[in-house]
Amino acid sequence: MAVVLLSGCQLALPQSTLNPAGDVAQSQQDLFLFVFWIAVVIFIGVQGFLTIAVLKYRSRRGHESDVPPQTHGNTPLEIGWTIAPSLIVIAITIPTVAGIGATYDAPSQYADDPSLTIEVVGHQWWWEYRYLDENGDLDFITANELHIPVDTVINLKLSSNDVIHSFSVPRLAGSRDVVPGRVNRMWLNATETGVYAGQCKEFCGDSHALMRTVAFARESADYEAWAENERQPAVDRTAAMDAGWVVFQENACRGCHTIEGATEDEYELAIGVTGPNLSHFGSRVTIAANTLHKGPADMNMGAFFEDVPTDPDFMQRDPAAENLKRWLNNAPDVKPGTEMPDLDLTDQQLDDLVFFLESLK
Amino acid sequence: MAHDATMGQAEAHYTTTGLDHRKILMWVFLASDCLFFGALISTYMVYRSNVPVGPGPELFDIPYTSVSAFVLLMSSLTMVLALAALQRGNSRQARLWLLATALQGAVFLGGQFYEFNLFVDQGLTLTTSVFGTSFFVLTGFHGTHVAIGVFMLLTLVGASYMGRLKPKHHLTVELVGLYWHFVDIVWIVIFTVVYLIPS
Amino acid sequence: MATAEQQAHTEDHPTPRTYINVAILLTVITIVEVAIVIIEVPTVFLISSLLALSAVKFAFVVGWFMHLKFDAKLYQALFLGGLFLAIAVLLALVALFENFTLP
Amino acid sequence: MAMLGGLLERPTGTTGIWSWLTTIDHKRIGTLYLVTAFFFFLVGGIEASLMRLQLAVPDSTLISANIFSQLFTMHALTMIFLAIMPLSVAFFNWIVPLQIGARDVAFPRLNALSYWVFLFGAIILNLGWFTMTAPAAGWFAYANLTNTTFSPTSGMDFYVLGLLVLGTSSLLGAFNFVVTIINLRAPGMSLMRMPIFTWMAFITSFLLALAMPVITIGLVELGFDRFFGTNFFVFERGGDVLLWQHLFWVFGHPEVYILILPAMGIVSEILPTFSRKPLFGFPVVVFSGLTIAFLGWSVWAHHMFAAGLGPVPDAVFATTTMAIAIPTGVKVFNWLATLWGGNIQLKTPMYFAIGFIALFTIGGLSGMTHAAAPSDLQQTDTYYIVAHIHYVLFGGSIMAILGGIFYWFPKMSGRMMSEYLGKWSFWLVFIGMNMTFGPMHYVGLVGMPRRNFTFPSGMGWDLWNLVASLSVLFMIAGVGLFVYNALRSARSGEVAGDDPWDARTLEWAMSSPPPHYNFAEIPVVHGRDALWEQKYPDEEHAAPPPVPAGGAHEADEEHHDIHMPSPSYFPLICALGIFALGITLLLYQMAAPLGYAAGVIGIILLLWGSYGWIFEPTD
Repeated sequence: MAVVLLSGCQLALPQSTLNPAGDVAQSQQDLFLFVFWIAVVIFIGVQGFLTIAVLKYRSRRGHESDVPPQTHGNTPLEIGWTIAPSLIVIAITIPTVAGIGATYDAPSQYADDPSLTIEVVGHQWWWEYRYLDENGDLDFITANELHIPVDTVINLKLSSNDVIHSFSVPRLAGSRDVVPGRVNRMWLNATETGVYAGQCKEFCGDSHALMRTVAFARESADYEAWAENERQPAVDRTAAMDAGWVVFQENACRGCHTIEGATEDEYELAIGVTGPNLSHFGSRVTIAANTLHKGPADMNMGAFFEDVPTDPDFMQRDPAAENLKRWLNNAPDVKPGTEMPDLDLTDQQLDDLVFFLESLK
Repeated sequence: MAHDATMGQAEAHYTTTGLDHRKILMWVFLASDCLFFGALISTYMVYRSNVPVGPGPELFDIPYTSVSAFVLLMSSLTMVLALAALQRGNSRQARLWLLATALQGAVFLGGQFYEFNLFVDQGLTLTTSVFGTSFFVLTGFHGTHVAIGVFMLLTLVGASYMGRLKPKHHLTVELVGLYWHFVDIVWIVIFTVVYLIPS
Repeated sequence: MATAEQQAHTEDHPTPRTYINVAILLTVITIVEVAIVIIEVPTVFLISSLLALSAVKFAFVVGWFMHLKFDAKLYQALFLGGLFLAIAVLLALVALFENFTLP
Repeated sequence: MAMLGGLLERPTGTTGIWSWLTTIDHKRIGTLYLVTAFFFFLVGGIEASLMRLQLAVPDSTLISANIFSQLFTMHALTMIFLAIMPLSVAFFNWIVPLQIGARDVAFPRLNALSYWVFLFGAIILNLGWFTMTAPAAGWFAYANLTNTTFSPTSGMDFYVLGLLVLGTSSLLGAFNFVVTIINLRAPGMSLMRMPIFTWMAFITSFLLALAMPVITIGLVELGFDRFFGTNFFVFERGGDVLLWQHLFWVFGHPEVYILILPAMGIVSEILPTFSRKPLFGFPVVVFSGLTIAFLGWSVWAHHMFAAGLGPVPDAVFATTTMAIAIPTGVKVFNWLATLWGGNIQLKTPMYFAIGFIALFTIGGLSGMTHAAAPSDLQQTDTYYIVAHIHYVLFGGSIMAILGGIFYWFPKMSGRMMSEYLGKWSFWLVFIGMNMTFGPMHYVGLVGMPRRNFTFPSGMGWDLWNLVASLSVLFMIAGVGLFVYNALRSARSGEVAGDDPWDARTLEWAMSSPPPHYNFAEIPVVHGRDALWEQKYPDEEHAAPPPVPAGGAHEADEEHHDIHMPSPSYFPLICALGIFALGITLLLYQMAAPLGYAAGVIGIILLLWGSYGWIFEPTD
């Protein structure tokens, strides 16, 4: 019974800044806690002194109009309580300044670690991830789900397609703004495998709250397998997928989304770049920048984040695809202001489209 | 006619510093105006070399602008002479110097209008590039200051013709003068930063 | 009010002769400024001398035409405070933007 | 021109609506500010309550995303520009001339103009609610979300024009108070004998005079981009969206001190009065205020640590930000030392002042944690920051303002507010405030970003959001009780007398409410706590002033003929002109002829108002 209660109370904190799973987040937490404990000591001191002063010197009955000694000040005291906070401030400033450089680039002790560079492009309201190879050339493109190998320095180059966003996955690293017209940079690494939630932190329009992301930190071999699949074109179209492909074409999905051709000429019509690249949509576990997940519709986001890491394939889905259908049928209802239109599909069309999209592994 | 008290300091109220309220107000306003122009000039400085499309600073005709800058500079001289004349008690001479100042201000504005037209003809408009945007807004904001100054000067000239600008009103002329000189020194900065210093 | 104000005006107050001398000086400086731009002296020298010359012009107009040099110290404090703050903000902004370089 | 001025007879009435529309008495203008700003404080509170209603439970669909964006944008704008700033200005108006022994401010008509322009600016800013297109890009309005592509409704136009008009009002008020405090102090009141609240008003006015221009230019540039298609913040044509952030925060950080310094001034008046002891370390407190104001100009980019300015700017701004903790800490220590050894009267204003110290300290300490730039990257734009600013602005500014209203209410109305109700409202507000904003520290640290219209369930945020939302009820009850107390006491409260708190400064030397000319005889000041030293001459500085300070009431009969300037129509006419000009571009966008009409009417009113003003006799 107690165990059940305890585990029930065990909160999932997939986006906590105080639960680091990477070196950047760890150093940020260390600095925070250093300042925090100093603040706690000052807090106790000030509030304690305040309480004692009020209790000790509060007016007694019958003595309301007594005039206490009219003390105007005390120079040694003033000097003392100017110097004391100055020393504290210096103590905090030193680690602060020392740590700033490491929020932009990996410090030299990571020089021997493997590294990977990913361009992060902010869109209203989703994330595009463009993986670069060793030569700095584009390797492959994916969206909203960031996959990284553990113990690897991940250099992120941040740019925006429209307004200012801010990229953050708190358990890995604090945020950096994504500024149109500029290329910002940050780095992070994951020291343990896992699934971490993140979201845009700079207000970027109506659906700012729904511009989320997920980071999957995996062992190098697992990551490589995933990356190799991403490099491949989308799966060949099979006869079973044809009905969904027709729905996809007829509803102009192809104008905004890319599906990279499996064989020559196939999917050539789907080359839009306004929306996320869908070449491997079937292997993703979230929908619309993690506005919804592919788990059962009644599963809340916290539970989803707890379940996903325990499933080796991340493939525990809702066979009825309720969430995906909700999104496909009327996207603006799920995500206010999105450019994805209200498609208003029939049930049959929805089934076909879901089958088609989920086949794109 | 009876009630023209505020045109000058008719009655001497007690003040802490012995200075007139209105003159302190004017200097506080000018300090504040420094920040207005500071922010605008900062914008221009940040953007001056951003000319992704359209013409850039090569349009500037230094000799031409030097002449109009010189006119504005000299208007400061006539302004201070107007004040000196009024303080000496010579209202008529003061009026002439005020008129001369207003005219020079008008010449400057005319020159700016002509220059703007020329630039627009050559393809630099408010919207061409951020260079055009920050140039026109900065110089236009200054031009607006000049226009308000000319307006105030003409009001003084008018009041003088109506016999309502007397030597005891010298503080009013001094205040308008402070504003006018400020507009002049801002142009000294703009002339140097925008026109003379190459980007 | 009357006393302090009038003292400022009567004591070392410049005369119209002084104003004309200042104006001549301003004219000469302006001519020099334009001249060094037209004859294209080296850039570093050009920029530093232009800034210095315009600062001199600025100082003369403020100091003499606006009487700030001869007036109550309060006015100097008020105006120079605003002026220096504006200059500081300008320099800081320019420095922040000029030095922004990311690969 | 004299004819234009003569079109309106100079108003003379002292009662009725016209007397309020034309008043130039600093006390009546103070009342107008107080009532208007408190109304907007309630409006801002309603906006906040609606947001808490939406965020009480996860995945709520009560309020749409767009309306929610309007709510948080307008909540901040309302609380900052229409509540806290004008509430401070209300105290400047009411108290500063009384504290320095002046008959009025230096420019009474300009003072009236400030109020009317403020009112019209507030109206422009709120026009969007009539079409549900209020500004919706945050009060900071980061470019380029604010351009016509991403904000196609008129919302941002209301923002630009409303803030420009409000800025005009703030500038005029600031100029007025700078001159008033420099030039209208009673004989003998040197700067170091000036009451601390007046000192903070002085510093705040300088900050306003110097900071408002920067945001004004930013707004002009944004307005040009929106109305005339310029490129200031259009990155495709060479603009830089970060320039807006810099201009905004160069203003925005001094603005934070504009919001808190008057509150510190109020608390620094209440603490000595109710400790029956002078403010400890007066010169140090003044100097700390000056240092805070000065350093406040060098810290703006700490709002932009995540913007990627580079390691060197980040380090510089982190260091200067840390430095501000020193004078702030010194102030807190001096307040504590003021209490120490006093004879502490636990009246309601004192509750609010002590509450201020406790809560502001929390806000200051959490501020220190995000001055540490690297860890701020985690906290920025989370609820941790929401908690921080509410501890500073609600726990700080609002607590001090509520205490200040309670403290000076007897002076303003002649009647006491109920102590019993006052203590109830303090505890309700205090508990509600801590239960609402306290949990936000935790919610932010476990990763909940701010400005989200909804949040998913199960992220560890559900419980404390519900607690925060429910606790708003305490604050509503507390503020409601406060309003009831004020309204009831104004009619039937206990008659206060001149000096109900046995206070220290000159405003308590005259009758309550004061006569329209304030002081029958301008007092001569011989020390810092002018009234106290007159009442208790044997304590220290035993030099009773030869001229009785104030003492207006017993001289009422002889002095009721003291001549004060008559009311004037022209401030209102000028303000109407500014209002018409303010909405010109809005109307132009609806229909060009309407725009032209408004422009012409505005210019005519402004010219009429200003020429009439110039040629109107001052007395």
